[in-house]
Amino acid sequence: MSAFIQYTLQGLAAGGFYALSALGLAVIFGVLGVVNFSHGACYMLGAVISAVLLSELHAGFWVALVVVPILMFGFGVLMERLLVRWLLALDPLYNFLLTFGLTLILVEAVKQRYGVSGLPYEVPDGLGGQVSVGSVNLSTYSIFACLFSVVVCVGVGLLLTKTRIGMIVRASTEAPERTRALGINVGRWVTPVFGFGIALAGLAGVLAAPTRAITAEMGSNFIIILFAVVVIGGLGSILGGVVAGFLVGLVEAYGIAYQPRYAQIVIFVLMAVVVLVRPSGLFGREEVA
Amino acid sequence: MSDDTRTTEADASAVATQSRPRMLDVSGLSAWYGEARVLTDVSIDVAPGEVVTLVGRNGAGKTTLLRSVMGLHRQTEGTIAFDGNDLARRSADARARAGIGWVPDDRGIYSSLTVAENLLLPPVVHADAWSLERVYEFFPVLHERRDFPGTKLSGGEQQMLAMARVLRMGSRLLLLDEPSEGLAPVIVSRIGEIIREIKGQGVGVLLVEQNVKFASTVADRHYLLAQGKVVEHLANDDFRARERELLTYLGM
Amino acid sequence: MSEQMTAKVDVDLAQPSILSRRNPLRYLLLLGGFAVLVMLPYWIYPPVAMDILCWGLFAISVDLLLGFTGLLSFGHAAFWGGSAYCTGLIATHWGVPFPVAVLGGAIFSMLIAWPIGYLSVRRTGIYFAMVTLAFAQMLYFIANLARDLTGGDNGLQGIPRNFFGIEPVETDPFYFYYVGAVLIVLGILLAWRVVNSPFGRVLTAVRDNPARARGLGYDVERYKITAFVISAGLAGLAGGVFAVSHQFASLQELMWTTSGKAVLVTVLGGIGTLWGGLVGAGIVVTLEDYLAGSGFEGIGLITGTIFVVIVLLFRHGIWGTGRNVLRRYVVQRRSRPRD
Amino acid sequence: ACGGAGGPQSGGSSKLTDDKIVIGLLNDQSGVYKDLSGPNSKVAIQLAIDDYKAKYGDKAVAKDIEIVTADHQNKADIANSKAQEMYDRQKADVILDVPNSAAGLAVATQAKAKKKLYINIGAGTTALTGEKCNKYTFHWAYNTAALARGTAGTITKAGGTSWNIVYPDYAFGQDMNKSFTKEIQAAGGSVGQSIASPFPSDNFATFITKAGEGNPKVIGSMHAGGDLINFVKQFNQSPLKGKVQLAVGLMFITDIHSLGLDQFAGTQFTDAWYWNFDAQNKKWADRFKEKTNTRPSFAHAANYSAALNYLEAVQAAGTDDADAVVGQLEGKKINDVFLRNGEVRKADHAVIHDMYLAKVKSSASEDWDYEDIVKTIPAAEAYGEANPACAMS
Amino acid sequence: MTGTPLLETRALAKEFRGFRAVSEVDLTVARGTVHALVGPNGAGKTTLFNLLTGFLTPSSGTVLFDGHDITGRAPEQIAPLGIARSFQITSLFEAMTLREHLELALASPTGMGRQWWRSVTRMSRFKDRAMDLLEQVGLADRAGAPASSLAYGQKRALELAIAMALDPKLLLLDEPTAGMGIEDVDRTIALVKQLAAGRTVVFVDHNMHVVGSLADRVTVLQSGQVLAEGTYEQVRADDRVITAYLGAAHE
Ligand SMILES: Nc1ncnc2c1ncn2[C@@H]1O[C@H](COP(=O)(O)OP(=O)(O)OP(=O)(O)O)[C@@H](O)[C@H]1O
Ligand SMILES: Nc1ncnc2c1ncn2[C@@H]1O[C@H](COP(=O)(O)OP(=O)(O)OP(=O)(O)O)[C@@H](O)[C@H]1O
Ligand SMILES: [Mg+2]
Ligand SMILES: [Mg+2]
Repeated sequence: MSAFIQYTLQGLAAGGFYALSALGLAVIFGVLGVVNFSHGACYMLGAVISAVLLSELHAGFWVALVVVPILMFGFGVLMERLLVRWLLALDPLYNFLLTFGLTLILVEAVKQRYGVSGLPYEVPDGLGGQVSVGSVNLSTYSIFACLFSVVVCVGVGLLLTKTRIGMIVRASTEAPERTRALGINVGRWVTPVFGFGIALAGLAGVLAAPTRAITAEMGSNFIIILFAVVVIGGLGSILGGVVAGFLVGLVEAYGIAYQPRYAQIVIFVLMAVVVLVRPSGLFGREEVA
Repeated sequence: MSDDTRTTEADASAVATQSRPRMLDVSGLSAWYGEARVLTDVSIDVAPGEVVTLVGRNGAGKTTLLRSVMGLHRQTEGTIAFDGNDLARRSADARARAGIGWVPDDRGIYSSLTVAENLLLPPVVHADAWSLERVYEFFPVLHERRDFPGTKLSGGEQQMLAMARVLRMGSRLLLLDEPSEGLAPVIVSRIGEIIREIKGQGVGVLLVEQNVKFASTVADRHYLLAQGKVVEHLANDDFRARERELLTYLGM
Repeated sequence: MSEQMTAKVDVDLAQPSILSRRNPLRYLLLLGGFAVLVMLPYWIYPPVAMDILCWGLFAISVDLLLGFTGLLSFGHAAFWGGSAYCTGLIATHWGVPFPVAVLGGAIFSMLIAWPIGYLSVRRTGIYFAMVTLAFAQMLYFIANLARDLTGGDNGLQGIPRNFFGIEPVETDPFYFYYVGAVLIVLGILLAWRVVNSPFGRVLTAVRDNPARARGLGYDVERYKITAFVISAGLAGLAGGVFAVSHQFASLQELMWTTSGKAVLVTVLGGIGTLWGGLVGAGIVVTLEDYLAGSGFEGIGLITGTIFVVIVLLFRHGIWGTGRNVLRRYVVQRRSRPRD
Repeated sequence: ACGGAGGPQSGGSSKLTDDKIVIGLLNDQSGVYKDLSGPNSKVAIQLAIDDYKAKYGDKAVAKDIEIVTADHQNKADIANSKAQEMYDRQKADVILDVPNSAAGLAVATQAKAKKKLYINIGAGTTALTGEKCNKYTFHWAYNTAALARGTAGTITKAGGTSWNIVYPDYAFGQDMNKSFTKEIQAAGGSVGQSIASPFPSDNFATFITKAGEGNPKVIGSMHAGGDLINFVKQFNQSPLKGKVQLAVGLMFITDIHSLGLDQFAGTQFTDAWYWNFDAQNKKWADRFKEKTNTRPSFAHAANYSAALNYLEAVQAAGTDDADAVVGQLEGKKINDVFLRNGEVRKADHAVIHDMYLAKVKSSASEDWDYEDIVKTIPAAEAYGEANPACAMS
Repeated sequence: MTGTPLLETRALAKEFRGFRAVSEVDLTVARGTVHALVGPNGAGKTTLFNLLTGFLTPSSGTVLFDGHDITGRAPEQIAPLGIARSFQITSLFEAMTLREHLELALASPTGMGRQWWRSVTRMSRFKDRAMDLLEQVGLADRAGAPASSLAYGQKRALELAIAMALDPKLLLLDEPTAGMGIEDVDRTIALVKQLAAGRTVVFVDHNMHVVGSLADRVTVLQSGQVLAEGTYEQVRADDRVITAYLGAAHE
């Protein structure tokens, strides 16, 4: 029984991290209708920048937690201004392909600059070690990462549903010209929201840095799992993404515990079932004509 | 330019607008789509508390004129002034905040926003704006359906929503592009009531209508547009009197 | 009506073919194409020439869905790689002539495409891309686990290239090319036939306005599934020939990057152009081959940049852009007064 | 200091095809193995050519020696067509390196078909000297079985008798798991559980928990590259850290370099060669550093050794004819900077040599000074008997 | 046979997330008649069309066509039975030419659309019939033009031609005259009259002039329920209809 609790907690801890990682993807899709394939690459950039901050400037985890999202925000703004914006009016497929190309470039660029074998990083002071209750153990850092993720997810969720911002941005992407005619300065909103989504990817990268291998390829497979998460949750639904993140974390943990070989396939089976039973995802809106 | 002279004569004789303060003043406006000229030297004006219609066949350029006033169509020459200020350098959103409200011909409801969000989206620009309660009272169906995606409404309900949206902004000049299209007769007459009411509050309305009968029940003056030119300018009484003749003339 | 969102891809099929049946230029082009096909292994290293044809057909199969049905499959590696393995297994265990094995592989691809298509076509647009991507990834994991059959990450090595005991074809890539090319050309002709058939016409209708097509009595989902299965069969054909050409099948063939490359080739050639796939493949494959030997280390930089530039600036791809230029020229010539 | 026995024959009239020797270096120059071997292997091979020329001068059979390189990007299909192209078009007489099992095996098939030499260095699979072995293929540096004998055998004998193993679920990991289990049992230990993890994977927390069940003395991670780093980082954050010994199946010095000493300190693993092992190694490493500004990995040294011994064999045979060169190499005993007590085993073409059990230092006196060699594992012990699956053809 | 109504719904209902758009509608459409469906906005007219043609699945109730139960079938199953519809918002294949539109419609019942191994030129066997139909709606000279180049009124005419091509027993038209000027409205009325010969037509329109000139029978819907039914004159005089729909001002 205690083993089961242990697995459950580990699944939840991983799930919180999945939720945060998928959050930026959901935000950008939800408000701009863009599936950002480069989300994994931006996550990687977040981790790599943290590592570089540490080795070059001796700026640790807590600094990175603040600085990296800001830098990534700037990167997102550039990306939107220079590239993404020209395709917003077209079918979302074009931005999907564009960001796919961008992913190749980013991964390669990091490889060129920082090599292929990965960069060192450490658990921040005070978050090392474990928290144990009875025979159940969790590393302090994973608890921190999970709680932090949940707080960010809730905050972002509130921001986008309870404030005007989410509404404005959704309207702006659906019909920019018409929205302007309703007295809203469209240009002022789309870019920062895109930047915000990218900043969230960077934030997930910072959280990953202490526990995961920081390599140029670290986002390449991760993005596929995140796709599964958002499809299960319902693309564009923040709540859906968060719930699906935890669900995937749990399914994975139980998978590892009882059928390790199939742990990853199980995620995709779950996705297939969801697509079959609820094509628009657990919390997805119906696709609108 | 015989057309021009005729317009000027019409202006002078038909209605005495000169004395009244102008809210919207369009003068010498021409507009193009690429090489094609769709408006030629159009001059119209609207005073506060006045309803003015634009009448003309499909493709006469009515929608283009409204879009130019809104700042959405930029390929133009001539001047457009609102409250005496030239709008040329203002963006569409600045014009909207200055008090120009627009109900587009395709209704312009957002599918990614709920009915309530569609209503709440634009900023309130004037103290006279309708409150949400008032909007819901007037259009109970919108209240009933407030959490549905905007485009799940029936065609006519979407038209009401578009209308309600500008009322909630409190714009002082309304540009209405065929607001009666697809509406049940009973709703059409309620729209008429609304127009008369806000007119009383000093709001100016520039109305584009296919439904000539409806137009003549609410309007003070009419501009007749043909092939991008203003060919007639009439007070409502004249318009009613000459309705048959005008319809044949316009091919309506 | 969740049906209504299908990819509004930038294609311009509406314009009638510029080169009518009577136009001599049309036959000149066909002849030129045939000449290139025959001469290719003289100009380029034969195995690379074979790769171009395989990738060309692969891209055509992707275009059949993307350009003509409005579905972006980001998981076509499943069919290319699935067939590569199946072809390899058939050839290894039964020793049949390789065209038979390739056919078997293509059929296998169609068999797995059916359930995948059945589930995927419920979604459209970007959702479809992500769902197909995930299914392909699933197949990747399965192939990795079924190590006894597939050799896991060591790949299926040493696939025999039996061809009725005709020695040159079995050992020399130069002669093998011509036999492989026949298979690929058959695949291309099939794709061309499908696109220019009543079925293809319905696909275009489904792409443009699924709800309307249903209203006319066409079973939209069934058409999509059928197109998906045919496309998978073509991808399988290409993957099978590829496996025999290289004499092995590896997990690389099933990876999502392979799906991505197929889409890159398609977009580069031009979505909805069919033939564009061959041009795109010619460029990507030779470029990769050149870069591999050039000592340049940033291959991703180049492919990524091509992707970005094409998507931003030349959305009709090389074939599409060329065709538009030609069309403008032809139209101009026609409209010139003749005196 | 080369143990080549063949007497120098007169160089005079060339018996070489196209009057020159072409060495093909086919490896990963842009992906995960770039640092391990990659472009710097060309430098190592050039050193071998220089040494050969210096040794034989005018008497050298091969006067004109050229290196051609290609990047297989870890894709087997590219490796395959590049190998064909090297043999056919660029007239390569031998292909070296080829990390990545699938790519390595694909090139072996080509070597057999073209009847040209192929010396693999970077791939670990035993299939190269097992079911896929052939007359023209040699496996120079290490294989999974040798790693297992080294690490599992030594640690078990030193008291680490109960193990739990986590291995990545693909061919390499499965091989490693099998070899380790066999060696642990042979050394008198036991394996409680073997847990397969999906590949690739970056969340190992639950795997580590599971691996800690049953209180083993040692947890063996059979992962490589990014997976290994993920595993070690997360192991270090788990309660098992310090209570259970961590042993890794395959680790390269480049992994330690990238992750930093403190994450790995104390970890034991088997290495094929270490640059700071003795003066001879150090001297060669200095030469290498002069050209590249970095320290060599075992793969660099192995490339040097393979190239040099190939040239020696050509010299001895007086021709670059593949069969003649194979004849020279087979059974040859070699001692050089890379191979200690080395032998090109005739039966399966495994090049066996002493291996080393290394322990990661806790602090380094200079960059790349990361390993303490705990024990030298004699060649025969490390490689055991010839692979019976190999039917040399 | 002529005795049975062509279309009959029994207690047909559709609920969207707890909101009843159509509830307990019993509608009977006699063979060979032109039947108008009117009612306030949101009364459920378009929804009812969607239920009849399979674009929506009813929450409860049955739809009988020609005496057969077709409840819950998909659009592509219903269309071949002889029910065609036009859409409230024009719905065409923008990139296809007019002739291709009609060929596609004509080919639908023949199953030719499934032939992927044949040349598309086989579809030109429908050319004569297609040109015939275009002639009837006055679009013959635009046969080779893409649908996107048509003016609004012409698009509506093309919709009608497509409906004729399907040669339906029952034709459903959703607001065929919306957004048209008076001249085009009259032309459309004439067209529908021509179409109605030998067919059954159900249409929705807010223009009373159109309803008056076309309909043999009128059903008034309100809040998803039938409010009144009868001839145009009867319905127009009905007090409930006047308050709910026409408005007091209307004569
Ligand atoms: N985007 C465009 N590109 C090219 N021409 C256009 C465009 N939009 C409108 N036009 C043309 O400009 C002219 C005026 O169009 P406009 O929409 O202003 O007419 P309208 O009077 O509003 O007609 P309707 O009654 O049909 O709404 C028409 O001839 C139309 O074909
Ligand atoms: N898919 C849907 N989801 C939710 N509500 C819907 C949906 N479709 C229609 N409705 C609601 O059902 C009611 C009936 O809509 P319907 O479109 O049938 O009206 P209508 O009679 O055609 O009106 P109009 O004359 O304005 O076109 C409306 O209130 C609408 O909001
Ligand atoms: Mg208009
Ligand atoms: Mg309706």
